[in-house]
Amino acid sequence: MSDLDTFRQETRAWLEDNCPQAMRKPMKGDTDFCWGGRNYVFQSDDQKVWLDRMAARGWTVPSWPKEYGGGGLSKEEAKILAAEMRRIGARPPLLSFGIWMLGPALLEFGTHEQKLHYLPPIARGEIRWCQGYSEPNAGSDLASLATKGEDKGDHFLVNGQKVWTSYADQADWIFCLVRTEPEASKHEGISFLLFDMETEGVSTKPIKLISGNSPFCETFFDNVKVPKENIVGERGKGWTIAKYLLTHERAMIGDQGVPTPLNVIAKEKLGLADGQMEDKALRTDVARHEIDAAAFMFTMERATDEAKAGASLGAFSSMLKYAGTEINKDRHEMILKVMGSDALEWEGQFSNNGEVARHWLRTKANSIEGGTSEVMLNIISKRILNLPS
Amino acid sequence: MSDLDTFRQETRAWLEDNCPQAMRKPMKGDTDFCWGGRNYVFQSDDQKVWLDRMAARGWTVPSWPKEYGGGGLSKEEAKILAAEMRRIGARPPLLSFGIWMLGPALLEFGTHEQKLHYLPPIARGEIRWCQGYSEPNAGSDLASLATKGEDKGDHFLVNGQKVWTSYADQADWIFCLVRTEPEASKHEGISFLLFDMETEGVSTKPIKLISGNSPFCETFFDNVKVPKENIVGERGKGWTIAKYLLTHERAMIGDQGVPTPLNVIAKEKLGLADGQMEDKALRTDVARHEIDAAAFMFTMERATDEAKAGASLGAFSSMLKYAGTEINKDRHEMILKVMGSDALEWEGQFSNNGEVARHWLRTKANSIEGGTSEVMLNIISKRILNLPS
Amino acid sequence: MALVLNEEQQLLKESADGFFAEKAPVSQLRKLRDDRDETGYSKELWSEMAEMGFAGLLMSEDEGGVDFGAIGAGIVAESMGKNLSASPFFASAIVGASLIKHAGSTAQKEAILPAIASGEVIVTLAVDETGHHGPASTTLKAVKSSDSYVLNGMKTFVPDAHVADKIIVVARTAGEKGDAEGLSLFIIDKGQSGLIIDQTVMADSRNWGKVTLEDVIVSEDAVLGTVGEAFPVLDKALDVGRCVLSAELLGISQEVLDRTVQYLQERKQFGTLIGTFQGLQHRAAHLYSEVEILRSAVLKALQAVDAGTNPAWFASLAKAKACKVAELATNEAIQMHGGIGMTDEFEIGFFIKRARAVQNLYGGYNYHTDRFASLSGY
Amino acid sequence: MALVLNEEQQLLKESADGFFAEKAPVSQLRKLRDDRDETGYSKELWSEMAEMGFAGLLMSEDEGGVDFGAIGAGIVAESMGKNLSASPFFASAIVGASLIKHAGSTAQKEAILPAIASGEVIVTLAVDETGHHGPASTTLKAVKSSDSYVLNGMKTFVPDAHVADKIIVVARTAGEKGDAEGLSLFIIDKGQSGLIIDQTVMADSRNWGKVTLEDVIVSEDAVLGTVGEAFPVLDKALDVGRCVLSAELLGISQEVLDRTVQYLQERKQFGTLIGTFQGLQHRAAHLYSEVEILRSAVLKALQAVDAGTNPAWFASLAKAKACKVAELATNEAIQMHGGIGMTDEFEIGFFIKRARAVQNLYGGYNYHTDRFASLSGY
Repeated sequence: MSDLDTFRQETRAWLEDNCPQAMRKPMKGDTDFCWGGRNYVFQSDDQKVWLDRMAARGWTVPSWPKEYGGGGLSKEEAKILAAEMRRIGARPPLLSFGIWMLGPALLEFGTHEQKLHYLPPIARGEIRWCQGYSEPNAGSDLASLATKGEDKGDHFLVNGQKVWTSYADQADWIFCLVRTEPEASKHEGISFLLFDMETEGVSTKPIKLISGNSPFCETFFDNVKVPKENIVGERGKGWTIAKYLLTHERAMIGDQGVPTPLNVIAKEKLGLADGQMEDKALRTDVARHEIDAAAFMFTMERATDEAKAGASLGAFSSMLKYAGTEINKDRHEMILKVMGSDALEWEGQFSNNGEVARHWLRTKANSIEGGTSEVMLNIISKRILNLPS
Repeated sequence: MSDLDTFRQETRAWLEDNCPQAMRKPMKGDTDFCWGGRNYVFQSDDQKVWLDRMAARGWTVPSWPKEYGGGGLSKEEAKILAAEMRRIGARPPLLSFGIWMLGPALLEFGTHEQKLHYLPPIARGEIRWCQGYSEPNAGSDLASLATKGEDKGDHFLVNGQKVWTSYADQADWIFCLVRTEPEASKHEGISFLLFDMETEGVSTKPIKLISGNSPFCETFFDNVKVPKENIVGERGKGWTIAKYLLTHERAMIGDQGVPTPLNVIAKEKLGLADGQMEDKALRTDVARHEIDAAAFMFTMERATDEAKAGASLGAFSSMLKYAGTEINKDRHEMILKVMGSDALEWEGQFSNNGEVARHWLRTKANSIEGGTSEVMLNIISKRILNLPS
Repeated sequence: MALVLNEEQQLLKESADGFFAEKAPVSQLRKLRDDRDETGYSKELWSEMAEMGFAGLLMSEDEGGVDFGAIGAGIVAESMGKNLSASPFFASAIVGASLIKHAGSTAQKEAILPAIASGEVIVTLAVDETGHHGPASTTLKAVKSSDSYVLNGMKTFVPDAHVADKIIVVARTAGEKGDAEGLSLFIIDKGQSGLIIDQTVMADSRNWGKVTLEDVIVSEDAVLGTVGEAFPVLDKALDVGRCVLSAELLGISQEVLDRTVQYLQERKQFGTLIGTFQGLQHRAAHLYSEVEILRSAVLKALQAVDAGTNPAWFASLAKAKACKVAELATNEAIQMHGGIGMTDEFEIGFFIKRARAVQNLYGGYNYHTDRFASLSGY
Repeated sequence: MALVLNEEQQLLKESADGFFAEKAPVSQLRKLRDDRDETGYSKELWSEMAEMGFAGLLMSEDEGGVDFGAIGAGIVAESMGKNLSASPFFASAIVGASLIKHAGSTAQKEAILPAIASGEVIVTLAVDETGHHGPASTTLKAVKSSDSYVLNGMKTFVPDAHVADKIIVVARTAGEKGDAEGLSLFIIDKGQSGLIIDQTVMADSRNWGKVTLEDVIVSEDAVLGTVGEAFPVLDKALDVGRCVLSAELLGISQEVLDRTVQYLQERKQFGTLIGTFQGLQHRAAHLYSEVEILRSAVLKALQAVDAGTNPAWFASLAKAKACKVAELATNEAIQMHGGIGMTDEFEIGFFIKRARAVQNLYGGYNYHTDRFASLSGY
């Protein structure tokens, strides 16, 4: 038996023994996610047990090195772990911007000390991070950043405002783009700083969205002192890290996982007559959507396989972000068509407090956050098609 | 009985007596059109008789003044004549660029002498005109015109090249944009000249299109002498006339008349089952197209009625041109879908020598000629929506 | 008829535009929502609307109205679409009034039409039973028992249900689900025993309700029109409604286009006004073109109603086109506004939510495309 | 299986791209058209293709082929799409070969497969009888009479009909038009009495024909597969064909995109390169995205064929997507080229004409959307 087979057997047995039954049920909404952090209130004992057990093995971040709190698994092993978790329907023990965003950035650009300091608390779900990129006058245009960090010898004095900081009101630390070299050109002069949200001078204000939810904040910095060692990478080169992470984020936003097929929702809602959906126009539109959606999923698969084969994704991730978010928006417009007026209920048991409508509205931001569709098309046009500017 | 009722009765009686039976059958293709001109070969005696009789009454151009060869009809009378001709299926006795384009320009900008000289032969179908606007490096961008007319005292010496001159190889005269004031700014310095295509130095070369037909030419001017009195309007102000005519042309290209409804073609080709088209996706697409097409026709109607009520069309004609040509292209893609592979036949009796496919290909130029769709969108954006440049 | 507004209609338009912009702008709807207002509309506004004659546009002067016809109703609905003004206008003055006018006995007309026109009485129609429109799919039963009827069943997506004084209920007195035959209309008064109304909070923050009838007993006087033959008159009133809803969608589309264009003229990004980007210019220009085309379809349909011919083909054409254009317009508006369009503080979100509700009411894009094809004979 | 080409396939791709660009570019098709060439393809090219192994991609080495499977066939078809290379490749080496492979007797396989692979024998399939694809709609009749069959009927849109040595005819031996049951396949040799072939000049200037059978009498040996049960094996061979046609449409789409992008980089208007206009940039970028997504769908479908599972769902997905993308790509290419794209001298017109023919063959966008929905269980 190969090592991988052994690994699979052992993993399966361990999961069987250690994953609480309650953690094997599908998550119903945002409140079932485990985000961790200093102030996180676990929804259940099972949720905490599951996080602690997984974190102890480093399996909240299976492929990070062991010394930084990870599982040290090879790609093949990580794939087996994911498959075995899927097999029993195990929930992810922890979701966080630390895992998705800051972790990869630190692993690529951080010093050994920074990795040792910051990564293990992320892996254990002890510190929750938020991202401070966008500003009121620099949405898609990060080069116009105005938040400044004045050099005060051993620290930067940070002043300015961020917007669209996800869950900033619940986060412990922020990774943040700050202009530290006022003389440098637009893209130069930005540094990538880390600091505690409890530092004096930091305040947040939730933004209510059209979905009725408030996953984002405005975040204000008023003479916030940030020690100089809290800089990641070179001073003034934060743009490089931001770009790296945006590419990373785009590939991730494009990849929304495999949602319930539209036709399943349609069949459940409308039933079939003689083996076919009765509303033929809707049937055609569902099929047209599913063809586009499946072809896009194959493209995600191809991109992954090409990356494995050594190809560099580069600007291709912008295409994935563009196409993936547009298809997801279309999917939710289709769900509205499938469900009719029922989809528009906003409150009440029947509609699970308007989940369908709120989710539909939430998807409208897909093609805005992490670089708008228009910015993605600009990138494709310039970097892939080499069209002149 | 009102004057208009009398006019209707008399017109009906006259048409009944004078329109040959053969001229009451639908035209099958371009060859059935009567274009007139010095070298025109009539397709039949009836065609010539019909032209002569109508021209004698000025009814080839019913609303032009009588002194210039027109019928001198009021708008209401012209409408009645058109309705009565439609009633018996009478073909237009004459189609020409002289009627559509040069005539209106002369009526608006020409001198009395020019009108007297040029308009009656147009009305009688004796002189066939072509239009010389586009150049190889000035397609949508007429301001880049390079054809120049050097001032030689009593004449201009014209040198340069035009492209997309419709039927230039069959036309007798050309109305042509020529740069006569080399020092003036781009839009200034262009004059609107008229000259005989038999003048020494004029040559033409038909352009074969993807439809297999050659309705356009490249036209070359090599030291062509054009008398100065052949200028229309002010010297250097030809741009004003060209713009006037483009607006005119756009409204006309948008208005393609009422073609056979798509659903009639579909029913003829595919039949019905239980009162419905059997291919439900096609049925839906046909209906979606017809809704768009009908709503557009209503918009043409509204524009006409608003113009009658005294409103100025202005840049609205660019919208009509844009929407009308895009819908017409869609219509022909739909015809391909309705007819399947039969639509792609290119030669042979069965397909009337590939009429369907050739017509489909011809429509691709709708959104290019007379200002591309992109130029129309620029105009809407700037002149109607006042978006900044 | 020329496809333009005449002078009188033009004046009505100006007066309606001014009225709603001043008296019932989006902020009023926001306040009703945030206050969780029990009635869900401003009674004061509704009185003023009635005084302006807006509640009696479809009624003749004899019936207490101002006789502006469907075109007048469309003009007012377009203004209300631009401002998202909440009121029982559509339920009562359009659909309720149309049904009474076309199906009512002389006594019913005399009793109800002037009361609708004066704003004193609010009438609504309860037709659909699932999330998808379909009058012929009615299953709510009315069973005759000597000289009365007993009604049992459920209705959903009923506009202004919880504030209506009278609910016109579509019931099946014969036949099966799917049959156009066998439908009847009953006028049920508020407070009637067995009539249960559940207000539903929907995305557009307007008044909607579910109506349940449990052994509701009514006399024969409650019947509106001929028993078992309601479908034609119902469909005709629905068509009037569909045309007016198309006008509301036109108003919404026009307004979000105008707001988007203004935003493009003012917002800077990458150091330049985003309105200079040709990618956005072309999309805005295309949207302009679609809105203008919709305007023609809506006016044509409203004219067809007033001309007294069967407006079904025009109504389905207009509603289908309106659904398509409104969906494009609201989606483009959100996208072109970027992040700010996603915030509740900004008003664009109110428009997209209202648009989808109006799109759904009395049949969306697919419903009317299908109906258009059938009415066109294929 | 990883969704990428392996090294061997990558080499095949490079060799095919080089081969067709050199030996059979668009100018060759133009010459065949302008010369009104009787055969409609270059026999020399076809011999060279056979030498390269391109005629035996689907056959094992025992069968005289090179065993590159459907993926190999797709790679070659994509190159041919880019260059619009004319040859009996699709009719004979793909569809003809697949049918013989899956339905043929040992004797038939031994006799025909090596001959196809060597390019000596050209086989084609005659299936459709109207402008719309539909194998089950077959009405061409084969009536058994002692130990022979008599065939009567008409087929249209048959690729390479007039140059084929053998035509596989789908005939109805039982049942009614519309039944999948009761179909049978017959191999009819060129020159057979009663077999009439009319070459049809079509928009794409390639080889198409109508085939009429008037009392064509064949022996039982002419039957391919099991009498009355041809549908499954026919549909499977058609699916291989549909996947390969999707690859050709991918090649066409990629090529017109590349040519359009190049034009945008070079053409000046209003004093500036038109490639700087954001309106065009965004459309080109969107098209790029669609072509990349199509590439994945095509590769996935070809892999499904080679994996030996039923590829129907993947084949319909790929063909539907290919039809949609190719239509968009060719229309955008013409529009962005402006006037010059309309001229016959320029090559873009050849691509749009070929694209529509390939879109139609064996089912277009709607056919495969419908089939995809049915195969998905709705």
